[in-house]
Amino acid sequence: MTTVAVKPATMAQALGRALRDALAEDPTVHVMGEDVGALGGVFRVTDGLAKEFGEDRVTDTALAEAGILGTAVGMAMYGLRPVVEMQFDAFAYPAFEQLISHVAKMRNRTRGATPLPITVRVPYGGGIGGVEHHSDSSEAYYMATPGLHVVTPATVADAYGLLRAAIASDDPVVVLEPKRLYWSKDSWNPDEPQAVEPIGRAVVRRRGRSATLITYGPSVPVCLEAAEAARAEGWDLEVVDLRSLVPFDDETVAASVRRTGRAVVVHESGGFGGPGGEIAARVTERCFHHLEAPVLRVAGFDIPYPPPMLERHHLPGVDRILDAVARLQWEAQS
Amino acid sequence: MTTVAVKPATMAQALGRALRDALAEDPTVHVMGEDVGALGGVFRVTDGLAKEFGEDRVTDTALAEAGILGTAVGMAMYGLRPVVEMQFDAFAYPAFEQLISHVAKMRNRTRGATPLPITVRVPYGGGIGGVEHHSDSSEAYYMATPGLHVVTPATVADAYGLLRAAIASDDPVVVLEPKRLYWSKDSWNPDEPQAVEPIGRAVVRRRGRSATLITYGPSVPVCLEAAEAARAEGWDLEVVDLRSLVPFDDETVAASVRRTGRAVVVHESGGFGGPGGEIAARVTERCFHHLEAPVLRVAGFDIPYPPPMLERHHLPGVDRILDAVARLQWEAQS
Amino acid sequence: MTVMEQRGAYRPTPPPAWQPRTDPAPLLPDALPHRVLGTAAADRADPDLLRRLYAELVRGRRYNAQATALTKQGRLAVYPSSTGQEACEVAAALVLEERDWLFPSYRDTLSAVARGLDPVQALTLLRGDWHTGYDPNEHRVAPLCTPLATQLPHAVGLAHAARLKGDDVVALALVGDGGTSEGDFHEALNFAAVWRAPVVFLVQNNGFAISVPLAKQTAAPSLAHKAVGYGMPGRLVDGNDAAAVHEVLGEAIAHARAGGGPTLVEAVTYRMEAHTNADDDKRYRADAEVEAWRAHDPIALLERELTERGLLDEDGIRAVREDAEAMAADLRERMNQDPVLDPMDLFAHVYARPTTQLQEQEAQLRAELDAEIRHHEDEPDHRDEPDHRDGPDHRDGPEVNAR
Amino acid sequence: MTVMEQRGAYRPTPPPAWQPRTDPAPLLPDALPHRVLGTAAADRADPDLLRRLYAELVRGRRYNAQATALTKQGRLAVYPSSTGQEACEVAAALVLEERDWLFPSYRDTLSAVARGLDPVQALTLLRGDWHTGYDPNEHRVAPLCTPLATQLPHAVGLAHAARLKGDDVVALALVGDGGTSEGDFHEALNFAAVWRAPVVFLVQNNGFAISVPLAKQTAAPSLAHKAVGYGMPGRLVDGNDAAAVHEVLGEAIAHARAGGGPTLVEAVTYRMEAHTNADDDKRYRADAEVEAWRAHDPIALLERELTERGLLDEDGIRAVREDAEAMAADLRERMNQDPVLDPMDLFAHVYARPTTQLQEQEAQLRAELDAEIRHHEDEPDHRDEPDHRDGPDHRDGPEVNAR
Ligand SMILES: Cc1ncc(C[n+]2csc(CCOP(=O)(O)OP(=O)(O)O)c2C)c(N)n1
Ligand SMILES: Cc1ncc(C[n+]2csc(CCOP(=O)(O)OP(=O)(O)O)c2C)c(N)n1
Ligand SMILES: [Mg+2]
Ligand SMILES: [Mg+2]
Repeated sequence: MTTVAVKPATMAQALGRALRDALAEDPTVHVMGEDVGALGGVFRVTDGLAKEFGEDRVTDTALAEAGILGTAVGMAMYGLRPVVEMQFDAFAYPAFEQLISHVAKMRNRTRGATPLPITVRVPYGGGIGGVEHHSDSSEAYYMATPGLHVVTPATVADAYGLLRAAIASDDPVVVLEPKRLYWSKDSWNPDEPQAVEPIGRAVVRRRGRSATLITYGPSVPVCLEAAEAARAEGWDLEVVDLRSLVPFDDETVAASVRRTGRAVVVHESGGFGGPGGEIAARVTERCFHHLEAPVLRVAGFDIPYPPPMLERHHLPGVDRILDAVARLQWEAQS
Repeated sequence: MTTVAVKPATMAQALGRALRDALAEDPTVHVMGEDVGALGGVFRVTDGLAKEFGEDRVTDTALAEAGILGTAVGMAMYGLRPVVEMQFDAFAYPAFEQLISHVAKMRNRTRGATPLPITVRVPYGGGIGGVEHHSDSSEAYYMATPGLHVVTPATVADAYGLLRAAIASDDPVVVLEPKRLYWSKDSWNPDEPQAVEPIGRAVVRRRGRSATLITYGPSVPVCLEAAEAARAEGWDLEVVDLRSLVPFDDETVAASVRRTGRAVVVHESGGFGGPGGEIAARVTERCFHHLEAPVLRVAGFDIPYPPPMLERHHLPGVDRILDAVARLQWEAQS
Repeated sequence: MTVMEQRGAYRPTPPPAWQPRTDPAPLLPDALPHRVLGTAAADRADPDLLRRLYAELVRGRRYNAQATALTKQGRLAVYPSSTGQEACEVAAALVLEERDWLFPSYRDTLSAVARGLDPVQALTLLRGDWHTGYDPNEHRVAPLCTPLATQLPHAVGLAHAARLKGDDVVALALVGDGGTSEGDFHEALNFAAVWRAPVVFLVQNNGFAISVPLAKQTAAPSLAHKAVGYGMPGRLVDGNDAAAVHEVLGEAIAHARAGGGPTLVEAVTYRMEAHTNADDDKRYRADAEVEAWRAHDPIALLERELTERGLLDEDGIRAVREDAEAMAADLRERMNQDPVLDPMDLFAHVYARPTTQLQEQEAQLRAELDAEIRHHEDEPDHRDEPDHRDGPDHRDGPEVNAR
Repeated sequence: MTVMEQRGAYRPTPPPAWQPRTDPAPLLPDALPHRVLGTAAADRADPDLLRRLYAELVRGRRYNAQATALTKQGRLAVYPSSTGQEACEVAAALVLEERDWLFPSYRDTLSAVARGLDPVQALTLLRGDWHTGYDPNEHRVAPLCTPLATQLPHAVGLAHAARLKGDDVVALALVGDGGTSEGDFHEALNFAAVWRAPVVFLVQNNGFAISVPLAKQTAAPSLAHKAVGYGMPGRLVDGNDAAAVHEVLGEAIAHARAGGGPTLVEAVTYRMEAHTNADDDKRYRADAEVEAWRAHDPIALLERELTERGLLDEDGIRAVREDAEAMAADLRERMNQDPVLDPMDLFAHVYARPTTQLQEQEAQLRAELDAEIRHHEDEPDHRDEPDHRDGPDHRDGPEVNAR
């Protein structure tokens, strides 16, 4: 927040810069995945890295996600810090067994003898008009897996800070990169990048007194927009950006909800079995007697992600958020 | 419940009987998986079926879970009803991509033209002294995937009824079979098997007035035991067995909690991001003003499943359930 | 005898009872890809077939061009062109009987169209109004498959099911060179061989998986050399020689039909355009390489053969081109109409019957849409706008539609 | 030159620039498995090596018997015996240099022990007091791996990392015949070949994956024939001939060390006991088959060679047996002691630092255990019981410990 804004940068650029700085600072960092080399990745996040660091450090792999993550495990066992790119959310599924049965568990299985400092970058979520299998919100799968850290940036600065923190972490971290924010711009000085953020801290993006919107990743800008729109209805909404789904920052979230007494969890992922249930349950356990209404959830529908022309009906938008806020039993207001 | 009890049967036997009856009644039913033939499966659920129906109907496959489920998809596209066995919970992970990207979505992708009536049997959960990767509670992954039905029996009769319903369903159904209940016995007449249960109905296993224990699968007997023990403390606990996680029977659950005003969700799966969050959140949304205390959760710890000698510390037991019941703010009782 | 009992009767035996292994030689591909056009073998080819292939190649090229143009006009979300690979696409469609099944990958809309699918329906996925735009059962074309290689076990399972039922049905599955690296490729081929399923795998080796060249994908002598490891024959064919692809696939299908089991065919070809309209192939390959392949164009090869042998003249060529133009004009016109969408479809096909939970969500969306309509009616300007008719979303940045 | 640049420079070229493919012949295995014992090749074998192998085989057989006995006594939760496969297990351990890495599957505790691991630590997983009982870095033995074939990409990655660092390290990965059907097998071999990683894959083809015989697992001439599909040599060896396994592995390792890349070795052997103590092999194989293999016992084969050539006499045999008995006695004694467990370990190694959430759960368990202790102290009978010392759980039904 203290950085001098020089020129606007995109989230994709900040992520690329985080990789570059990590590669430059630490010779054990390796970037690998499909098309991360000459092409620079389909989202251009790794643009220029292969040229700068060579193919041994930034490696175009064969097309096999389990193979990519599985070999990364072996590389980490030998002391490297692999940063793996999964090309799209749904294309991380072939690597599921390696992720769940090895990446998440190896430290535990070996009583700490074999930590796996692996970063798994997963572009996720919708809103970019992608055809099927290119817009899944898969965070529920990762959240339900002990041993993984799960982070997701909503700002350009956090994209840099969280990715650096992920790479520096001695534990495996899944970095969920919101696809539709890749080209979002912030005033961010790429030559004085934001300090590395510790993983596990939520942040209040907007202060408010009426109710708390709890959200993360691609839904953060939507919630901020909703909070602005809510002013017309006389609501002063607080917006909490979780940034880290695992570990979960109970303190920041509960403090906000205790203050406001009302909360709505907002995410793109399907509602049923999605992150919102966990979040609502945790908040309720901690803030029950401060709550004027049940914690509500605004989420994607419980359906396979829709085709491009219909996705706007699926994604939580400002209206749906305001509808939920309206249902927070304001009549009960003391 | 109206069946004449002839002799006690185990859950494994009832499951085998369900497969046999389905194979006998419907020539499109096929059973496939690792060791389901001559061996009868490592849990002997398919004992005798290959002999009775031949190798074309009950097929020992090569050792490749994605291949098993993937070929089942093709078989279902041609009009068959494959019943796939995954040998253990963690060994279903290699098939994750086929499950999420095809099995769950095919009907939707094709506007209903290609339904996939596939049953995926997954022995799950712990408590049997299994070494690592043999005791995962993986239900959170399946619950978070629209397009799948997810059921899990807690009684011998339900094992039969739910498996028959799964095979009869035109939608894919994941049948989570609680490993440690395979040898549980009930008075159940195998010659007059329980009618096929419709999928999606919870059942109240024990009536009570003080609080509701919401549970499923392997934790049902534990909750019933806890409810008995609770009588000594003066609590009269109701126990709801969900039976079906997807679809979720909001009606039965909410009706119970509205009556009792207090609830604890109990399951073996890790708490964070597990089914309990969703359940607690749904109940709270529907019963907020009937609740005397927040819905609490008793779950496995948020750790990789422990080794055999330590698993008893991990699994929710009677004491831990009673502790949670004690925390339901009884002082607030009107 | 059941299908399952037909397998070779391997029994674990110690020496001296060891049998020498099956001779692998017949399963290995030739050193160079099989060719027909411009060789003596062309004389044996059926002239009618060659003319049909030619007409479809020309249509196919035109179809690819039209689809790419529609992308530029914003009518398609994305288009992975098969320009340069038409010989494979077309031969794969024409070699099948009606009762057979085709399992295309996401690049193979052309093959689906050549098999008889309505081109508009085939493009539904890429236009974005739904996922699969056709009923797979109608023309026996499985959904265009995006998660790479995952369609291969489907083809095996379907072929196996047909054989169990005693139906004379063969499945032909298409996959790219990159897709051969996925575990599903391995598992599918293995199941097919063990089950002796009537399925043929056609790998279109176009040199690249997006930007990754084959040398980073495999170190094998050829992709067809993978076949012996499953116990099935591997064949190598010039993928730009439509007659050769048709011949090799035809033999493999006949073999499968006769109960001989699966075959792996590698067709050596080249992707002449970028991976999709959203890709920038300048980043990973030289123009000279693309130019070198232009000299081996599948249409030119076949046209030369036909004209040299007097099977095709100027008039014939003109007629074929006119037919292709007509197809393109029709496609253009129909694709220029906005598809009529019903957002309620979102809930219609998740399960056979929507759950109560989905019914609630359906009601919510319906209420929102009603409110939207009321809102529109209040603003007279919008009164004539069709309800719920959404255009493709706004997109920006590179490759957002990369697949 | 970087590691990556050493790959063959495949460029997609149209004909006539096509190169004939690499000659696959050198990559194909021989028709019959390679043997040394009882053949002329045995004369070339190093007598010391043969004697060492012999001693380890006898120890290994004894170790398997002891572990099985411990299972019957309830001291192990489950034991997948490698009886009959000792030649593979032992040769795999002895052929490696200290700096090399071994990647065992769940059946290969013997190999880990032969490499120098404390047998008690190697059995921790199967006793059930923890998962991996040893520090993998100490003897460079990766955790015994249960999810089949998932250890293979690990071996590739480690070997690749070592090569990138310029270290002279080879990885040897073990897998069963059943495991070759998994996608991870395919992906691992492909990565290894593309990267020319110094890794050797040893498939112990023991005829079965639990109950499923090889004929239902593959239709290939042999598993070693899969190698050519990745562009690496495939070798076939008599898996009960310790000298032959050692020789073939040794050559493959030397090849890898010299930068030649990976090799796939298939060892033909047989599992003489049930899959695990919980399995019932009568259900799926005939006694006669097992008996036939007894005539090809790895220990007997080597003993005959050594005695016939005068390299081993009665005294030598006795000394070896006594050593094995001593090992077994020590193992028995140490395994008969209850492991000391700390339930708090459940939280210690989930992350580098426990999250606040885990700290809360830790506190909860600690409180529960304290309450248990207080409860025990109230009942004088239990006062001397060690805290938190749990025995193996009660089990019933077939195969509850099947792996
Ligand atoms: C499982 C999976 N991983 C990644 C992708 C993203 N992706 C789409 S096409 C492609 C390259 C495919 O290459 P190839 O198989 O050679 O087919 P081609 O595009 O050349 O036709 C990739 C990596 C995908 N669709 N599925
Ligand atoms: C991914 C996976 N699927 C299933 C299993 C269950 N399982 C354990 S051992 C085994 C058979 C393994 O056979 P093989 O690879 O030949 O090894 P062997 O037991 O003969 O040593 C199976 C199916 C597993 N451990 N992992
Ligand atoms: Mg390609
Ligand atoms: Mg085996």
